[in-house]
Amino acid sequence: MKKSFSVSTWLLPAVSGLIFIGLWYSVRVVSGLQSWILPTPGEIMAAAVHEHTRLLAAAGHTALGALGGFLLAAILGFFTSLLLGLSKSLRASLYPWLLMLQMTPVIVLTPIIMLWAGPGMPGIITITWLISYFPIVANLTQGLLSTDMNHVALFRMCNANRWQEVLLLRVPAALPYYLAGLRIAATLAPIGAIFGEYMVGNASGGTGGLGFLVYSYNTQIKIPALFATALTSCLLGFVFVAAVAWLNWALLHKWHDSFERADH
Amino acid sequence: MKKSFSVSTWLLPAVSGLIFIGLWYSVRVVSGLQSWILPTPGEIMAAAVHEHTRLLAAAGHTALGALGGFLLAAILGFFTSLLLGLSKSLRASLYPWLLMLQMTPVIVLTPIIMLWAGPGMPGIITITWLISYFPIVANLTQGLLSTDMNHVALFRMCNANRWQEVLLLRVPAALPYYLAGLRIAATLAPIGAIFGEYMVGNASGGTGGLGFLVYSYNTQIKIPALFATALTSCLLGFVFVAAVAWLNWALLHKWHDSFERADH
Amino acid sequence: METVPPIVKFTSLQKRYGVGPVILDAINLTVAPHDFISFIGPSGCGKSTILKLVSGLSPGSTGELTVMGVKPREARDRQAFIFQDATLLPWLTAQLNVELPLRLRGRPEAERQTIARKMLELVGLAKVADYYPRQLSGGMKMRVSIARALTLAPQLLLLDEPFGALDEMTRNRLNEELLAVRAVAPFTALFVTHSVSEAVFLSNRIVVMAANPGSLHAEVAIDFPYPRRPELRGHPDFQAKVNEVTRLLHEVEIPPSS
Amino acid sequence: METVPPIVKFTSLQKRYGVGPVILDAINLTVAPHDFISFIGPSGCGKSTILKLVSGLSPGSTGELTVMGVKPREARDRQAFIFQDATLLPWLTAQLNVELPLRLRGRPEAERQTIARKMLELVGLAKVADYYPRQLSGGMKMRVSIARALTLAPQLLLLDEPFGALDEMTRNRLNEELLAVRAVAPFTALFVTHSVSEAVFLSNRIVVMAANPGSLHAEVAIDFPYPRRPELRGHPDFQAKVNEVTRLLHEVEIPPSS
Amino acid sequence: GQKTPAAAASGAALVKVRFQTDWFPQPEHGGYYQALAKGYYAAEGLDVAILPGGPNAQVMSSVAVGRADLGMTNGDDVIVAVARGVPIKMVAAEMQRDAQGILFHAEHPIRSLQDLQGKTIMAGAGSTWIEVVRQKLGVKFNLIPLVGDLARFVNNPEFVQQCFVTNEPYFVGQRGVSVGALLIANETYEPYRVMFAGQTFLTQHPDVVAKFVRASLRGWVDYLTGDPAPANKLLAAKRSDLTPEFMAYSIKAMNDYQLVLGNAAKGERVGLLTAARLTKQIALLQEIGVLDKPVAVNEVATFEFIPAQP
Ligand SMILES: Nc1ncnc2c1ncn2[C@@H]1O[C@H](COP(=O)(O)OP(=O)(O)OP(=O)(O)O)[C@@H](O)[C@H]1O
Ligand SMILES: Nc1ncnc2c1ncn2[C@@H]1O[C@H](COP(=O)(O)OP(=O)(O)OP(=O)(O)O)[C@@H](O)[C@H]1O
Ligand SMILES: [Mg+2]
Ligand SMILES: [Mg+2]
Repeated sequence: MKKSFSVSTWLLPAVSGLIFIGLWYSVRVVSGLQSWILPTPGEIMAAAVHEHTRLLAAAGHTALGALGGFLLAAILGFFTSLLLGLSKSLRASLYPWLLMLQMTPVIVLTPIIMLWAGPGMPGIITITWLISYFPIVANLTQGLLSTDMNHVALFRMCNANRWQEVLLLRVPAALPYYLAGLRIAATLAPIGAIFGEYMVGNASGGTGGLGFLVYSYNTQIKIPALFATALTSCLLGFVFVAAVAWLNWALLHKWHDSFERADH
Repeated sequence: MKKSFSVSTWLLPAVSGLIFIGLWYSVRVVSGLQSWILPTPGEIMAAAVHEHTRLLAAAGHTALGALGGFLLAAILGFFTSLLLGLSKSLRASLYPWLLMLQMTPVIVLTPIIMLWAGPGMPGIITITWLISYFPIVANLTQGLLSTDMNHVALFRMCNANRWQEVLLLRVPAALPYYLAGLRIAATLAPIGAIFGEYMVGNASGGTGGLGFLVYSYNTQIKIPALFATALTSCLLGFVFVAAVAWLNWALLHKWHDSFERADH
Repeated sequence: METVPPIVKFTSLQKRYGVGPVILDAINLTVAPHDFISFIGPSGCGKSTILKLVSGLSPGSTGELTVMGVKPREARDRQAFIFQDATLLPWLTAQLNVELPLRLRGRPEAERQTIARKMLELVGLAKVADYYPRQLSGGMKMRVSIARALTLAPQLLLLDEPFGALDEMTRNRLNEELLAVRAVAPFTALFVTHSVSEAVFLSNRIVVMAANPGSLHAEVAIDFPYPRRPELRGHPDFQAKVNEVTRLLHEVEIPPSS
Repeated sequence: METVPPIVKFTSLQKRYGVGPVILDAINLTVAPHDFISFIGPSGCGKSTILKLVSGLSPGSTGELTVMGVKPREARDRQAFIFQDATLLPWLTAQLNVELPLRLRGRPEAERQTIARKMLELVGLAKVADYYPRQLSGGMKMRVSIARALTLAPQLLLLDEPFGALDEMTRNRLNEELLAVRAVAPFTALFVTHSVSEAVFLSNRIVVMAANPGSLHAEVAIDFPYPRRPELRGHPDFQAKVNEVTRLLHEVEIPPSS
Repeated sequence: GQKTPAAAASGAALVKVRFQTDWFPQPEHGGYYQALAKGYYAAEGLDVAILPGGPNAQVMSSVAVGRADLGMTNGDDVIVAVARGVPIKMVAAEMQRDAQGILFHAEHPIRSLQDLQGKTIMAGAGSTWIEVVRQKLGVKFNLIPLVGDLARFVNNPEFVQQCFVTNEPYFVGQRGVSVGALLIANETYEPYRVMFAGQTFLTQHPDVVAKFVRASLRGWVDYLTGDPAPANKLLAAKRSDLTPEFMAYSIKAMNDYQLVLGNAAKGERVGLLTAARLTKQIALLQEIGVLDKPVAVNEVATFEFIPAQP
């Protein structure tokens, strides 16, 4: 996290990756599991190569849904948290309903989503949004409330209004919280989109995304290809996580303590 | 959030609840939606009363899975984050694999979970854990890295070892982050358990947990009962969220800026 | 003095934090326009609390306090506060930290930059305008905080040990600059310090406080005319006042029992 | 002095932060056991940086620095540092903050509590042992921080303006207490202050620093014998030393250009 | 959906019709694709869009709210939905009996539903047939929810799960596992798979419904008895994972089990819905408590579009 682009960022995961893959192979050997329960990394890679055109096309489709839902969550989450951070009474009146929205199983909402957002991409984006929205709100709200009271006193003395206090003080101070929320959302977006494809993607030709491939490989018991699909979804997620990590670095490295000072 | 148990904690959500319910009814009237798409709160309550024995039994079952998964996530998440916070190289080697675990669609892992954890409660708890684990890790890790550098300097000067630095400094400083993570996990645990029941559950007599009811009411198009099930799951979630809110208050109110000083 | 309405008026004010012990008791004080009052007293006697009360950041418990005839909070737009800690925003450079109050009042960017730069020059920090707070030394941070408060040209300035972290020469120079600013844009000042000579040099009134509970022990009028020249510090009358205040201070400072 | 190994030895040390400008240049200084050296100089000249170098919190850029014959970091177990900010942990009471270094060294609880209470009494804060930092005044926080550093009975004590936020009497009293502690458990001290008389009262050597880049301008030996009595402050020799250091300080303090 | 077909009906332009299927494109929809490919719809003046479905396809609500004009699904689902006030109505049978079956390993065969006694079955929670087996046949078994995977089945020779007889047996067979499938439909419980239309659409455009049913059934007969290649080509274009072997298997299963064309000996024929069977069906659903109030046959279905005996 600290020096963003150093060797260790690449070398160590690679080494631990080798260990991980070694472990994987030995689990296979020791447990006597078969390929259609736990394929080896080699088998998965072979399947990925073999199926790469389908995987790529599907990843493109899922990426669109994931990106849409993620951006929606990032933006709406930001503004919702502002509202919640702005006043205690807004918080008391809105938070319980937000919690309910988050805690209602998506399947219950699917018919309504189908009806209002429409099936296909709009529905997929809505479901992805629903899944990645709350972590952002919960985090940013906690961040907005955690502002240093001395800084708040400074703003009060400058006669700052509530909006200035939130936008110029609480929001920058809460950025690390927001970014932690975005990081969670980034990992949720691709699986959210896959889930969304499952739930509402079908009604208008849901044979596009990774969600469909998961279904298809599953019924065809093409387990290595199924794991290759999961791997593709992980890679997609990594792109999102990397984007958030970059944003984190860009916004915080100059001043925040999670980045070590030049030399101190 | 601030004064934990004041009137506004109950009064305002109640008022906003009335508004919300009013809006709900008017949506029904204006949009001409019917009961099988969006039942009214009245219909949902009636269904809840009618089905209350099944709902209660199912809620008990789901609560068990949710609690197990939540506790597992809270505990394992804590220790994982310690490892990640302890050293940059551990972080670089473990974080990518954690991300992969989080980003692999659960359906791909289901056969392995069934095999290793077993179906029924163990599998449900595993899936709930999988779903609520990462938000805790992501948050606490960010928190552990955000420690005030001046405090770190203090610990270095006291020749504190890495473990002392983490346990006595970074962990208390990161508590607000951990609690925000727990709050997210608290909302995820019941839906995670419901999802888990659907994936690996095991019911004799069709009365497993809420997950069974969701799918069974859904196939039977008992939509008000379906919403009543969702409501039950929300209520379950509120219990978790309330527990986390209490913990938050107990751990932070004496010293943290998210709780206003006695009078300042 | 009878005709001019007071800038700050304490009437039998008492202060506790929450349900804690009495921190300030029976405070009666009337601050006239253009007073420069220094508060001096033992650590923990309630000097910062007095300023927090005047600023409205902390409410009084019993008694009355008005600032410019209204409640403290309502007079905030005419006050500025230099806190005991520098309280800089870590994500803003020195320059932007100084600009902050102007930004909060919606002043145009060009004006903000000019004023901020002028103030940074005044405190000798123009060279580090682009540094982030974590790159500044303790004294430099405090000076940025002083520059920030001065941008507003307030009617009432609250200063909580602003010069405590500075070396003597910088401190003396800033004392003089402060009086020079005040000559151009007059303000009333409530000033907390631990330096008797600084208090004598700057103020027309010095309030010596006692602790347990905090109360106003004595007041000393310092009637050297303004503008005051640096040479004043060498004058025997100056030394006499310093000695008088020091003596009063020794009266209240019983070594803290425990 | 030739036979005893130095406690701290700077050899042509230069320091930059990252790729920034030179902060300290050509620092050569040998600190003998039981030296009490005060550093005095303009704000931002690098006094805190010197202490950070000795503590190993910040590395030197070129040149050499050894502490008790080894690298600074390796000598940390025999050092204690009083930072310019109080740096208290907000989730611990005053008492627990003071106990912290002992806890980190694994001392038994009973011993910790006794020592911490003694130190809190020394700085006059036994009454607020159960307060959280946010309930303490600025000076009280600094005193907790002093108490904390003294619990360790270090061989080398680094003090960065520990008494800057305190009133004169508390300050004088703590000066005397510090020397009393030192008489019982002798330590070498590197002390940063802006008060010349404090420096003269405490130290056997005073280093006057110049800025831009920070460097050692002159050194003054203060050879009043220890233990030093409060009466020393009234002695004419004392005043002479104060004047000498002040004069040296005026040499280096060109009013900050901008 | 009200706006779509009305205007165009008179002119030369084709009438647009949206038909919602219940799953990803597959041979079980072959008849419709055949009608499309061979121009049977166009010949009736229809421009049919076949909307793919999938898990949770929401076929009935799609049609009910007018996102599609007609749809297809399991017959008893339609009965239940109508009873709950969903404004749809059956217009013809697609299959004389539902294709749902029980998939088992050949070494542990399930010969009748009674054989499920004491077993653990992976099946869709809330499915009607489960209640029938439990209540009418008195068979007790343990239920685990149906997810998309077959790996567990392959892994465990005692595993039993719900399937489509036209579908899963093929894939498991591909893995070298010898399996069998028992069709769930029997004398007691024999639901149709049906085509249905939205109430509004039905009242406003009975002519379009008639044309649609006619062309679809023609497509089905052609698909199952003639050359299925045109439909299979369309299907393969929609889904790259459909192999010719699999499609051939599905077609064979639909014929072997007499799903679509029916058992002539029992008086069944393509598209036929009978009031008698539906009445029996409704009574059964009510008896096992899936329906909480009775519903009349003519609320559930209309028989006017069912072609007369050829
Ligand atoms: N982390 C850092 N990064 C970059 N520059 C720094 C950093 N810390 C200090 N400096 C610079 O080093 C110089 C010396 O700082 P230092 O804190 O040592 O001064 P000081 O003598 O202690 O001043 P004061 O009396 O105001 O505390 C200053 O110019 C400051 O801007
Ligand atoms: N938020 C608070 N809650 C409870 N007690 C407080 C709070 N703030 C200050 N106090 C108490 O009030 C008393 C006065 O504090 P104050 O900060 O006003 O002292 P001060 O005169 O400014 O001291 P110093 O010179 O050390 O800054 C102290 O005893 C302190 O413990
Ligand atoms: Mg104070
Ligand atoms: Mg310093």
